[in-house]
Amino acid sequence: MSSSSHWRTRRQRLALVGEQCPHCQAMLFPPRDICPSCHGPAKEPYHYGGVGSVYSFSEVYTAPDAYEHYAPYVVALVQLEEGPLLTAQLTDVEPEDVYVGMPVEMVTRRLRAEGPEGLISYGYKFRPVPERVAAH
Amino acid sequence: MSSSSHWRTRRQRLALVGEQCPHCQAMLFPPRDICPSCHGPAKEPYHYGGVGSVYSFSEVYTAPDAYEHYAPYVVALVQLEEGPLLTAQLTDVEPEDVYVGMPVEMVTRRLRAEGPEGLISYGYKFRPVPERVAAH
Amino acid sequence: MRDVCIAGIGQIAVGEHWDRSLRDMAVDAVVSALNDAQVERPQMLFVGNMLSGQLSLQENLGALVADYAGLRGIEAFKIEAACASAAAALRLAYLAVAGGMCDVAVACGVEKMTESRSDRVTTALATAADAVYEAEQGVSFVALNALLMQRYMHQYGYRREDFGGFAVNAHANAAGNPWAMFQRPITPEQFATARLIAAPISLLDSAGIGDGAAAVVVMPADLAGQPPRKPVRIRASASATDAVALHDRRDPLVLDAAALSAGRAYAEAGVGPQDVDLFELHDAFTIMSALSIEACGLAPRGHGVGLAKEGAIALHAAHPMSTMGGLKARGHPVGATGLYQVVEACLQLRGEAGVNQIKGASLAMTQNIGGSGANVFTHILERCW
Amino acid sequence: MRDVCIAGIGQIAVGEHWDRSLRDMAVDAVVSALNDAQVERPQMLFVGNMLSGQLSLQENLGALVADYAGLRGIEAFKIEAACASAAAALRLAYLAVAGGMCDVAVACGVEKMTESRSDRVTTALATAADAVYEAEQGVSFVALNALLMQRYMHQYGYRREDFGGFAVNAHANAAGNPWAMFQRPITPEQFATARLIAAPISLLDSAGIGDGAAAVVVMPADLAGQPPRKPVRIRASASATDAVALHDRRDPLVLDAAALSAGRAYAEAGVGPQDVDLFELHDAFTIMSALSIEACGLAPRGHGVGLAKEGAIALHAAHPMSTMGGLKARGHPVGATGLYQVVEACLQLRGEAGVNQIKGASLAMTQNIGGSGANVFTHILERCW
Ligand SMILES: [Zn+2]
Ligand SMILES: [Zn+2]
Repeated sequence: MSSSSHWRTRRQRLALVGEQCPHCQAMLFPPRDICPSCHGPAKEPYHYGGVGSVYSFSEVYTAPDAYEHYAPYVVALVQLEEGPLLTAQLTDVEPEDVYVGMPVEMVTRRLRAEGPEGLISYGYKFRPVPERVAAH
Repeated sequence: MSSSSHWRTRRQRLALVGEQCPHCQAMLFPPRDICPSCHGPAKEPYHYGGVGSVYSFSEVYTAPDAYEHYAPYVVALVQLEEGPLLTAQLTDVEPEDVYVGMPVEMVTRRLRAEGPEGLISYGYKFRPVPERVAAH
Repeated sequence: MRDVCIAGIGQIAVGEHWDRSLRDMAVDAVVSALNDAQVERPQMLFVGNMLSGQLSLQENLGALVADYAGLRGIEAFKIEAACASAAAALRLAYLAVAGGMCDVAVACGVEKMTESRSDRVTTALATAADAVYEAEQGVSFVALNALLMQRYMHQYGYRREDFGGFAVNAHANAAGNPWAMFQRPITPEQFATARLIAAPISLLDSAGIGDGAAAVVVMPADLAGQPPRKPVRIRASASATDAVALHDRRDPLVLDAAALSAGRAYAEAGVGPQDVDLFELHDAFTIMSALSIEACGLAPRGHGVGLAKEGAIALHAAHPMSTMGGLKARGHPVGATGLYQVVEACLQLRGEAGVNQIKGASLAMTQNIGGSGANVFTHILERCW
Repeated sequence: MRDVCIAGIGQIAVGEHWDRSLRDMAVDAVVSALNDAQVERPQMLFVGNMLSGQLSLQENLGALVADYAGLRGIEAFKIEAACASAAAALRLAYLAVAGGMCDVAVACGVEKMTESRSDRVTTALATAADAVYEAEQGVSFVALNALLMQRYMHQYGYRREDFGGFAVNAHANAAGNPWAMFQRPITPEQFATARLIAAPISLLDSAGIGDGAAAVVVMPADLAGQPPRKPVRIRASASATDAVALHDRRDPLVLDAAALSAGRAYAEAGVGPQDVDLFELHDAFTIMSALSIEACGLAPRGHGVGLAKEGAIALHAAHPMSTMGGLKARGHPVGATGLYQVVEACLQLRGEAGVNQIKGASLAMTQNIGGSGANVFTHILERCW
């Protein structure tokens, strides 16, 4: 990922800023210019709370370039409590403790270090909601 | 270039083995399965002598990945005395001494060192024919 | 709009072709399809390919393959739609011929995957997904399918072993296909204990990647001739798209694009799912088979896995699938796969499927899926002599 | 075969769009073309692109652009033919509509080049050449063109400065194009002393690379409507291939594929080179301009350079070329370039070219070249109201 791509996506990656469609109220994350529901322009920012639950998950043993260093790791589809699904890694959790429906919250973490450009990528990951972990 | 690609092309790259079409006698380098002149199968190997002349040339200042180390260098279209043109670097010559029509001969040289795979690529380059250089 | 036939087919065995380059393999398939059709020179060539730019540093494949196949001068295009690149090439060859814009078109799919390091291949395959919101999170292409499978198991109450029927069937059929990469059967026990690559997906849920090339010659029915040529009629050609990212789908467990493209194909051919004698489906992963079966109306939601469990997809059962081994066991050279499916369906319709021949097969369906459901191509083919 | 029109056009300024992603740029162009045509939803989308797999790790662009443009579900394809990818996309949109296979197709070209390191871009551009027998020798794409230019100068007795007319004309015209990357004139002196990048090619022989996207809506003439819409008729659409490697050509200084595709286009339109009011040629390098002019019959062999020297290509001269700045000065986002050419020709034919307007322009030709002459697309467009 280039530095300009990092810059372009900084709000969504670091602060989970998506959109709510001003026309049909569809909740959108990641943000996009055109609402897929009503096809109207969707440029109203919406700051998601960062709390959700695991919709699905997988433990990755064979990783792409620049992620091998981190393997194995857990990736998930997370359903935000406001509705949208997103794709993210889970962190601070043992793979065998993950289950569909597990409450999670967003944290900012290093995604990978890029070799040639030396550019470190930060973004959202999700971890178990601490209270639940404590109660577990 | 992968190691199997190196292996596949070793004869043409290291010994300038091309083909003469058995049907229409077209002289082919690089080798190919189907003769572009008569569309017959062209699998008759022909060992080119490695002598030719410069058809055109350019000095490259901005090089692709893995060649930057060698820049600037001179690339050329070389016309083999048997007829075919090929693309190759010139070596053992000052760029300002190169001219269209300059007699050259094939030598085997390192083309580049591949970073991640550590695979060194050898192949043909061309240098001025020594007698001519002496007479120059 | 003219009736269109596949007048000739060509393929090379899927495998590790370290002695044949990308262009050599494509030429082999194109030339054998032209020979089979007894045609010298097509007017158009559509080359389906996904990875050659990234893995072989070679683009401009349309012109390159045309030239090396002895066809310098003809029109040529490279078409990319991730793992559906080859069926996309066929769809465009079909459009050109059906619309009367040309009389002989060749669709070819080619992929060279075995000469690159596996992490590079993993990265390259992930370009089928959303680069910014999926791949950047470290999600491999296998992992995307694992997310689907995990959710499917949770939502409908299946275990990993329940998916074994797809792989066991594919391997059983590949044993009879001399062009297949894995010509040996596997057992349900082997499936159950296979090594996980992205849980719950194991090596035996996944199609093996390989080098390969397949091609067909597309002509109007009135020029395609009669036996000894055995033209196969394209009764329907259809495609549809969906969001690239799983998280952007209406429902990740429903392949809307597969349903749309199959629906368009059924309507165009005037047939239904039950009329099809064999179905070459996109079994890149066992979960894709289940979702594809449901999207095509062969089973209700959540019941796609059932067809494999019950043995209904075997060669001589109600719904034969992956009849020559499928992506799973014939092998999956991604940008070529869609035309392997079509070539295999043609072999069945021409009565040339050898020990795997389905008696009396007259209507076949193929479905090629790009990404995890983003771009889906469905073709319905018919024996027509 | 139906008469076909371009019913709408869209483009974004060529430049360094660090605030817009690949998909954003494509969507901008597609949406503005659809708005211009007053069409809501096309049936098919053809996305021309060369480099996104290598530079942005993003394939599956057909589905991705369709989805982000609000068109989820429609048919979508990514088309690649090196620097001619965008005209190839138009050619296929034309085939689909002319053949009656669909009523509204969009062709879009998009390229994101400015956010990658220059050595990666150089490597990626070299994938337009023969990977094994050209790129592997360390020959960059610029160097291939330098080999042509050196030989041309030798064979016909020209000096570097003789090529300056192409660049000076392009920059003069770009000054009047608000979408151009370099909106400033250059002098012959600046051309003569510009820094060499692969001798004899200098920075001012070469088109500047940039980010960009352009799109057109293609419809049958009878549906494309009348003013206030200003449909532009596609009088001819043609393409042809040649060997990818320069050393494999019949004669490196003759662009056989350009001659073939222009010849086919002239025949289809029933016109000759002298009938064309403006020519958007593929001036990626000044030598390509000269060879393209010769291949299209606008000058005899060895005399293509003469047209520029004599000023015959200026806006109000006999053969206006690069009327909005050309690849050279409007900028060259490689996989998008072919549709910038078409959009600019449409602006001229619609009378919307502003200060660059050619009075009474009614017939325009565009030629988009993939590789150093391997795959060439020629379109002839006509004002039709
Ligand atoms: Zn909305
Ligand atoms: Zn011959």
